[in-house]
Amino acid sequence: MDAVAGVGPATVRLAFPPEPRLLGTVRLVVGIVARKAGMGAEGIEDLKVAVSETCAVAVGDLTRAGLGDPIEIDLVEGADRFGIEVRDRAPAHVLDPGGPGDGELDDRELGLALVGALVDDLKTSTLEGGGNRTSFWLRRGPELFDPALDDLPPPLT
Amino acid sequence: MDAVAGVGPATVRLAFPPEPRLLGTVRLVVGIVARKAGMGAEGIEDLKVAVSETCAVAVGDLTRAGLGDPIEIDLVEGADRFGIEVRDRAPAHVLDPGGPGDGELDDRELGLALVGALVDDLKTSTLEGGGNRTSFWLRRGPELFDPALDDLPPPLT
Amino acid sequence: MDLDLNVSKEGDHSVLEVAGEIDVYTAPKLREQLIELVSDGSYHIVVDLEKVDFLDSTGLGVLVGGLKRVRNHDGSLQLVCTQEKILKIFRITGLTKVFPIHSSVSDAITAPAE
Amino acid sequence: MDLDLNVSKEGDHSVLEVAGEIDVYTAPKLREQLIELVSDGSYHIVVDLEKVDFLDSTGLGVLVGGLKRVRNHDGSLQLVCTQEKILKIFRITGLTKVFPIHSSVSDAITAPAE
Ligand SMILES: Nc1ncnc2c1ncn2[C@@H]1O[C@H](COP(=O)(O)OP(=O)(O)O)[C@@H](O)[C@H]1O
Ligand SMILES: Nc1ncnc2c1ncn2[C@@H]1O[C@H](COP(=O)(O)OP(=O)(O)O)[C@@H](O)[C@H]1O
Repeated sequence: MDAVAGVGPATVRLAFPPEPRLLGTVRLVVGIVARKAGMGAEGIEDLKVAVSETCAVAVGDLTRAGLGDPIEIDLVEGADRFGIEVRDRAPAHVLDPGGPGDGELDDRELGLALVGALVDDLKTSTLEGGGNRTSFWLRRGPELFDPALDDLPPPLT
Repeated sequence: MDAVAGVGPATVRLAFPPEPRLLGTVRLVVGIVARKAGMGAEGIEDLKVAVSETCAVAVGDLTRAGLGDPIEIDLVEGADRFGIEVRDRAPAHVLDPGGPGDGELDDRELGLALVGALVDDLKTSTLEGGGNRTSFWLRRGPELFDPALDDLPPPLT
Repeated sequence: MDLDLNVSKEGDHSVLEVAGEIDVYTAPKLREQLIELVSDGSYHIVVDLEKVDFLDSTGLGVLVGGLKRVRNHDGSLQLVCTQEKILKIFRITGLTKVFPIHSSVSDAITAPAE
Repeated sequence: MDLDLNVSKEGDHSVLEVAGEIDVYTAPKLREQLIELVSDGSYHIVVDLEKVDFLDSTGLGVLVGGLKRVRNHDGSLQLVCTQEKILKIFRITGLTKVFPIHSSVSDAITAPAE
């Protein structure tokens, strides 16, 4: 977080221990910061789902690895978009070798599909020293039009 | 933040650049976390005022010092109380040498009086390497009785 | 916990009204309830999502799990949902093709069996 | 900004209705408004705080500053407030002894001048 008062985007950072019960708190906080940044209702919902799915994966990975390291979230108010970055210290994501079990869908795959569909420019990478970084953003302000998904401009990177 | 999942108090940490417009966001976040932790309405209001006053001082100090370093807030859910610690990287607090000016009361003194009256066990100290730490807590849950301050158990430290 | 469940009987349908947030934390409670209904012989279930504020992929997985269980008994699992933000989650994941989604409990109950 | 100000005239009183949050960020707007009222010759001011959700020490300082300004003109600054959480702030800081606080704008206007 290198933002200097009045220069560059304001970044609010949140960190919380990997406890599922805190995901609701995280969603509320993301909702507040996004609303204050001028995001519309639909964008706020999309960001809440995306951040909640991302953090749920991190909570699961950390818990399975027996780690209690906090999950960090950066909320970045850009000039015309809102960015989120989630970092955790879990070992690189691996699919549960036992499979989803219980005959149910693999929630992680569903979750990834959701996040990818809801936000722009989804990126994931591993952190030096172990861990994962997931980032994405959404345009802010009123949606002027609602293009079909394949009409969207390509991601910036 | 050394809390391990399921062991010890959950600590949610928030960091934000020293911009006055973010104080409202900070209050909302503190309100959410305190409510989820089971604090009552009056306690939540008291915590919001206390954290807002404390952060306003930090924002002013950092701004006067020309610093943009983020202010950090730890929100600690204890078994029967809710604790807040605010840290900033501003030079040690000094009263504005020019005085309050404009014939108005010294807001900082008023602010300190407020915080001290609203919360329990207010402590301030300077950080190694420069900066300030302010911490306080409030009991949570329904107020069963309202003891005079000197009936309270001594602080842990 | 921010999830309230309420079960009622409407003829041979069991109506499960869900209120609150369905996520990794609360979904197990929903899963238990669905398993209990099926063990008790309720094979025609209507899940009313009108009071659900949030639904994540874990919740979707639990609903799909419930669907599989009732199908083992030639039963049905139908949803009631008119909230755009929740419908969006089903649409994006392609689950609108898997679940019959109705705009009211009575619509769901009177819908012709597939 | 989360502070709305609305001025109306009631006889020789100016009623300033404040809505929103008064803090370090928004208090300057309130200070400007009070200064403007006094420069325009409004020396009897009623500040209606019923729609204020939050008040910090900067806001208190601005109100005290307003009081000093009107007193320079033998005027008055009265408050309207029934919200416990806001009254608490005045009480703790001892300012209930400094400001006449009323439970309605009409009470404030008809109150005998001190
Ligand atoms: N995918 C992303 N995830 C998180 N933050 C992002 C992402 N893309 C951009 N940002 C951040 O958003 C901020 C604003 O980006 P910027 O290009 O200034 O947005 P705008 O197009 O609104 O001007 C930048 O500081 C950048 O770091
Ligand atoms: N003044 C304070 N400010 C911030 N945190 C505090 C303060 N006092 C205690 N805490 C923190 O609150 C947490 C809970 O304290 P604890 O003694 O467990 O509370 P309880 O009395 O509810 O069990 C501890 O981790 C401690 O660090």
